[in-house]
Amino acid sequence: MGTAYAPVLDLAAGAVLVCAVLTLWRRDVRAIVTMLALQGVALAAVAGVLASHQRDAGLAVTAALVLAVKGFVVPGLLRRVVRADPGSRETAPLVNVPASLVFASALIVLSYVVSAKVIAVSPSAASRLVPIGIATVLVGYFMLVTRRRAVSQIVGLLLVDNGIALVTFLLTAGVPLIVELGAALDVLLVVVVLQVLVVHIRDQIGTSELDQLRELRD
Amino acid sequence: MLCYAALAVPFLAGVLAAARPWHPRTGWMMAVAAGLVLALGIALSASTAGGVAITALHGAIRVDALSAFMVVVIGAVALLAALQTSRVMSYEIASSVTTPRLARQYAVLFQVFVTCMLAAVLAANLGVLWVAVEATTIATTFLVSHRRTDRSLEASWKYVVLCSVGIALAFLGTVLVYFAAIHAGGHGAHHHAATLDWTSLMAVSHRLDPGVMRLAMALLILGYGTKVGLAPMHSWLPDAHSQAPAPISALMSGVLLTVAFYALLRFKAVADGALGPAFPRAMFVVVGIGSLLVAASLLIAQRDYKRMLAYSSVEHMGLLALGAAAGSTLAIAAVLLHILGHGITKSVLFLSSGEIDHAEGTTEIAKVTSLLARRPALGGVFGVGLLSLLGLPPFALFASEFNMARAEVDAGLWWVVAVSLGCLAVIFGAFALHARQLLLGDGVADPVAAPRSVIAPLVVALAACAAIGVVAWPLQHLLTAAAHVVAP
Amino acid sequence: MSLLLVALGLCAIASLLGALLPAPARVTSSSVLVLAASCCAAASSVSALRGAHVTSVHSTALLPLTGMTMTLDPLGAVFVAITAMVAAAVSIYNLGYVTGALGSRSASCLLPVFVLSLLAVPVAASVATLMFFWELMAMSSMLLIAVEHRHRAEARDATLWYGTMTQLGAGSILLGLLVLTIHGGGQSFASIAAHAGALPRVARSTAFLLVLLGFASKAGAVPLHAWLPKAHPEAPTPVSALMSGAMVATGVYGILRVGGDLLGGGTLWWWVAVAAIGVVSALFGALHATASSDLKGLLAYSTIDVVGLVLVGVGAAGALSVTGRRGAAELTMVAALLLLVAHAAFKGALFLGAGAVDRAAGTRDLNLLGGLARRLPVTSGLFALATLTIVAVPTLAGFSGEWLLLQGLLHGFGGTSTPTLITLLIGVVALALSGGLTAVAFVKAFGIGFLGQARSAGASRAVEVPRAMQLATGLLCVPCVLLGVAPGLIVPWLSRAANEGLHLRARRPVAEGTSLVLSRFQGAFEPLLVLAALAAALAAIWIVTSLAARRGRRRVAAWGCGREAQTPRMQYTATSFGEPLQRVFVDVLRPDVDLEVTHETESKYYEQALAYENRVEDAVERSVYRPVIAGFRRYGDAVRGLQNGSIHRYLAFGFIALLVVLVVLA
Amino acid sequence: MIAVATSPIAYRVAASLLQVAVVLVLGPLLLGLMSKTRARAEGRRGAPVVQPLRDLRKLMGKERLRSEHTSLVFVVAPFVVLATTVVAIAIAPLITTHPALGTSADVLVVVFLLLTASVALALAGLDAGTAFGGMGSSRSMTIGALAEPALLVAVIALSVQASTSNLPDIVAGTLAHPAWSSSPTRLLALVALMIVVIAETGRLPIDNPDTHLELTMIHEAMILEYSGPDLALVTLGAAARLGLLFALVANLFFPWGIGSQGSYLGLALGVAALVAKMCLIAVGVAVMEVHTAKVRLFRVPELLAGGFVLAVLAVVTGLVTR
Repeated sequence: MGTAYAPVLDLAAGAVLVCAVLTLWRRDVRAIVTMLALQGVALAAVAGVLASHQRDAGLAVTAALVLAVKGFVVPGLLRRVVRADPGSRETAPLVNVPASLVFASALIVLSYVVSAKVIAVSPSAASRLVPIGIATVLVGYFMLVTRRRAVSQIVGLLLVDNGIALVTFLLTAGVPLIVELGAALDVLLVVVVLQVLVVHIRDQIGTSELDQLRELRD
Repeated sequence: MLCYAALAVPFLAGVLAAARPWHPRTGWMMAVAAGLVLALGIALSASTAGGVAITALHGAIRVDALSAFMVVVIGAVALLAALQTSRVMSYEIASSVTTPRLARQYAVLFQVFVTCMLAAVLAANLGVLWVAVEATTIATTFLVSHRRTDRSLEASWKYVVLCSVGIALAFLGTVLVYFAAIHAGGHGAHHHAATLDWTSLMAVSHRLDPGVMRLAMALLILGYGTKVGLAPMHSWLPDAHSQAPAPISALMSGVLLTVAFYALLRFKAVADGALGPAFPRAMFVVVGIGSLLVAASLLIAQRDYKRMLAYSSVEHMGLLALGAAAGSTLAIAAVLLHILGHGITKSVLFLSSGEIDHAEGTTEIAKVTSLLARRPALGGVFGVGLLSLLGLPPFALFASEFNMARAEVDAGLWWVVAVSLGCLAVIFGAFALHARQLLLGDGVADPVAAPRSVIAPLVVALAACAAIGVVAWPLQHLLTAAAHVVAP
Repeated sequence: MSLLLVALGLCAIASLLGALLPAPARVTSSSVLVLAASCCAAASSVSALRGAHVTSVHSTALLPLTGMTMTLDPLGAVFVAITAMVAAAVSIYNLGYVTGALGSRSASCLLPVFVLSLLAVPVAASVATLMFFWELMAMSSMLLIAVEHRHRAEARDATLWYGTMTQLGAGSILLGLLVLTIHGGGQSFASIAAHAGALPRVARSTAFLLVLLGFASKAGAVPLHAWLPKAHPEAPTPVSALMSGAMVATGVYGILRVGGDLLGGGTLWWWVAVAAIGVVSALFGALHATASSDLKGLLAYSTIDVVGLVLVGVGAAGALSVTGRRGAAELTMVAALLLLVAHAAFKGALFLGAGAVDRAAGTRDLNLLGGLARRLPVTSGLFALATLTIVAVPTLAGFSGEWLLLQGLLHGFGGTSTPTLITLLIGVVALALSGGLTAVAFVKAFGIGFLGQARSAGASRAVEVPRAMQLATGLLCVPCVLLGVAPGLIVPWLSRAANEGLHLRARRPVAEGTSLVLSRFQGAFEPLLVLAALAAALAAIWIVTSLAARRGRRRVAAWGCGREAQTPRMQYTATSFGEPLQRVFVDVLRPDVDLEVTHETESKYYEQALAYENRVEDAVERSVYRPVIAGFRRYGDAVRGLQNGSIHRYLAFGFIALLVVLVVLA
Repeated sequence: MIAVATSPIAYRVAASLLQVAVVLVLGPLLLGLMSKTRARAEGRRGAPVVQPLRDLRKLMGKERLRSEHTSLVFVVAPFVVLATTVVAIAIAPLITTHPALGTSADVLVVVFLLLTASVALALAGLDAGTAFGGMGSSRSMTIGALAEPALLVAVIALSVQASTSNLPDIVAGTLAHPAWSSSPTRLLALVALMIVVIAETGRLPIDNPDTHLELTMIHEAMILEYSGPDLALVTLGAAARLGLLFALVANLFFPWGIGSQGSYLGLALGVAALVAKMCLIAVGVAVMEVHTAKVRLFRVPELLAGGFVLAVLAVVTGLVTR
């Protein structure tokens, strides 16, 4: 698939970013989680394409791992949270949706500018796509800053993580396996921890609106 | 052998704690484990002070003077924290703040936490270092929310989210370093596990691509800086420190922050090789001054004595950053001395403030007064701790702060020294103001004696802090040896 | 030098004993050890002053990353001697004084530490060593001020003020000294002195200004004095004596060491600035002393006054030596040092006496004292002697100092540059004015406090204090007399210190035998002769009168314009005594006076009661410090909003930081 | 500068003793002379000139009454007042430029000896524990606090001109350079010094020596409790102080006729000259007093401040014209 390599890679990487932007667009938390799952699959696809192109077994394993964790396990966990919290919509984000989308595009531009230096080191079909990863990170961070729901914050966190993973694949075809495993495990655990916390908070304080958490202040 | 032990001891202690339901004995067992870690750390320092590095586990573990020193710090603070654990758990169970089940969970997580920090400082691979630091976040989440109160849950949520996103940036930075290293290594895009190892990174550091390294260093400082508690990523710190049980606050403020700073020191050495000192120095100066300003500003009208201590941690991390900015061997040695002194002092303060909280039932400064008259021992320890924290002789922080200032002036950063001295003066005033409210004044009731088992370790710790502040032997040798690892 | 190290060791042991031993033993043992230490220190300083070659010790085992360096030279020796003198007296005093708070474990542990640091500061020979002991001194004195915190809110405030201001000062000193090390090979004074010449003028001036700020505030110079009138009165008496006698002197020492020694004289305007500060302090202190009605507060302000005069001398000496008039410079420098030593003696004695009064009568408020002269004969006698000394009665120590200072200023006038002339001129003026005001203040202190009738029950029931306290006060009165009657014995040592301190190399003797004889200028003062003449005159007058008087003496009621009883309330109080001067200087003192009259119910022309209050607040504190503090408090409240608990805001901080970094790097 | 020729010690001691005697006798007589002059100027006959001496003799015969609150200070003060004044007289070159203490003490010592006297008296005033004593002490110290500086600066001005503070040298210098006497420094210093002298000796317009109206008394209120020999000593001290200050003014500014060779004939000449000069000054002051009323206590500082400024100006001109 030598000829198809580049376009497929572009397609998959593009999909990652599109999912990220869509999460900003949609308000229904369920839909957001779905977007996250799709993004996980796309990410796995990128890894797979690179693996097949570079004949890299380790990367293939990573791809499978990513598909498992980010495509199914994590979204599954999140769905459980959502199910436990009926009618949870991102009612009023701190920055409304159109503004968010405009801002997101600005972030994407910024990420292109930033990653120029990185691409310059080794221009290749893969590294050209680094801006997409950076953009995903920034969009995720933006989501963290602007979304009120606990779940959508978790999603934002995961967007950041996926973005970084994408950069990793594109630049260095994955970090050493031990680190990769550790990172994946950490992500998983963080999600678990956060999920448990959400449950606790809901039992204790009776809300998943993060604005209610304003007890601790100077 | 020693380094295996250093990792195994706390881990096994954790397994033991998990195996059996909570009992005060568990606390003492944890203390013994921490004591062993301290002893191992001292042994490691002694054997690495010559400049040699011990490697183990096929090079996955690498102990040089710097790591060994950090092991000492972790051991010392963990010992102090563990010594209070059984008492804290006992009265929390007694007052049904917590349950034996949660106490057991606490003990296990405590050990996991310590193990992760040890892993972070012993790891040869900077990627693994990242994994370990991120793991500490996970381990401490439920320690912060141990009390299951609204406030503690809120604190732990903020803690996890802020730190995870921050540390994620650090991972991105690490990846970029890795990328630069691969392309500096000469062997194309073929990566192998050892590329992120400290030794191999240092070997190629001068060939790393400046553009990438600049971006990477910025991300690393932002990322690990979040964990260190440097402004403007410090916001989680006062919440988490004020809500966690006292021993955990001690561990977090005393070592967790500085373990993350240890990571920054390592990466700074790499970046210095690639970029020269100018860029990292600029970054460190910015965050350092920022932290000092934030701490000074928010301490003036502080109303909660635990948050007061937390902000002082922000201040001291800022001082560390400025010391790192100077970057000379003297500076780094002073930074390490500061790490040790701050670890001991701050844990003493958090532990005694926990006692005060337990005794007075509030953490509001306005509601606590004339402790020296009413609880002489406790108030005395807290007061002396404050003196040490404010960098007054004969305590270690005086020596470290003085030498950091010296090094900064040598590095041409005298205006930085001017600004930081100004902030320190304001902070002194703020602390004096709050200390007057907390400590001074006339006691209404007759003095209440705190249990000797609580006070004695804290007094010993403060004495040790004073001793290392006055006597150079043998610490100075270790400090310079450790400083040489990351400073030319 | 070795003796001095022994002294430091003894102090350390004393503080350990003070911390460990039980209640009665700890005070005795630590006091005795401190006494021994101060004897050792005195011996070593005397040997250094008599020309033993300068010795220096360096230890790498102490102070991590820097090591500790100490050098005992004549300049330092003067200040070691001052501390030793006061500390000896204080430790004797303690044996009698210690009651309640000062006997506490912490206090008896800290007092030796305070003495130790006071002894060590003048011999510290590296930045690290100096700062270490300087901060140790600051900390120990701060905690000692707080000793009475349980019962006195003023003590708590004083601790806060003193701690913060002294910390600011220390910071500025540290910065200044570090600026000096920029080109210097290292942080030892030797290398700084060696490389100081290479520094650019700006750096040297900046360094000196920074250091001056710090040391001047420790010396209590206006406008950096705000802590002093709060701290000195609130501290327990032995601590007040040490602070006022010895600690304030370390500020002067610092200015001399850095400006005169390390920077080798520097430039003219430095010293003009020093003299200017001195003039302001002298007048401000003297004026407030006349207005104060708290005995210890009066002494504190008079400390500001005397230190101001010393700074005038130092500044004039510096200016003269810069403009090459070494002879006059030496004269003024010696005068300043002599005044400082004398001040340590008489101010120490006065504080110890005030403490005795406080203990005997239970109050320090002059308006409640009186009639102590006959109830506490010894204390009153000693206090009177110290009072006459500070008023500069000839043949007492204070006069020797002021006489030399005036001679120095007078003989400095010969053909120097205009700034110097102006400096000398305002010096003379300040000396003259503060002299007159000091006389008023201390006539008030002794006349109202000790003479007349007792104004309160406490004063009327006062009984003489323990022997140890009288002995200590008397010990400090010895130098007051000795330096006045035979200044010639001490002055050669001081002039050696002056020559070393300012690198004058003038070496023109100022003394012959016991008297002051200016070898280079026309002028001499032979106290012994004058004293003899006074004695002869007194004797003659006494003989004549007792021969001429033809009838005996009788005690009668004081004449009250035909009114029978003279109640104590009819006497002039301290406030009323100072009131005329207060009117004269109303624009400076700005007293807030309120008089409230309650009229008879029948007619408003008949008063039932009069309530008169007259408070004099420190003008500088009111117009400078309070607004600044208020500003900080407002700022602190304002920025609290930064951490409003919203996680989104916290995340935004990080996000903005990230974006900024990316934009900057892009 | 002119170094004073050393002369036999016997001569110098004799000279000093003679000075003391002259001033002690002349002081009271001057008081008498002044009140006589005033009386005549006001068209009264007035008391004889020797009246003050008679009063002293009478007082010596009276009983010593002391209020029950007084302490040692009250007893010692009169002796201190007179003794310090006497020593000051012995230091100053009044009839010769070679007084016994002339080379071993200078004008500063004289100034501070006078200060000592006033301090002693003020303390004595407070010792009785009465309202009037306190009032007198407070007022006299307030005035002294402003007069002493002016005095000090004025004599410094003279010292600057002679570049020594040694009195005989200043006087000898004036003899050697008659131009000094007419220099602006001297004139300014003279006026300043006269104001101070008026204040220090408690004459009009600052204090009225003849009043015993409580509210206006200053010096008299201070010594209200004294009686008999003590009062005599205090009064004599005040008179001697007046004599000394007049004599100093006379010799510092018009030193003509003072014995400078060290011959006993010179002494006699000096005495004569001194008496003449002092009487002139006394009459002058008295005449001036006739034409002035006492100023309010709180206007006095303005007067003294004026004197102080003049003294400072004297120093400045001295520096400029030197």
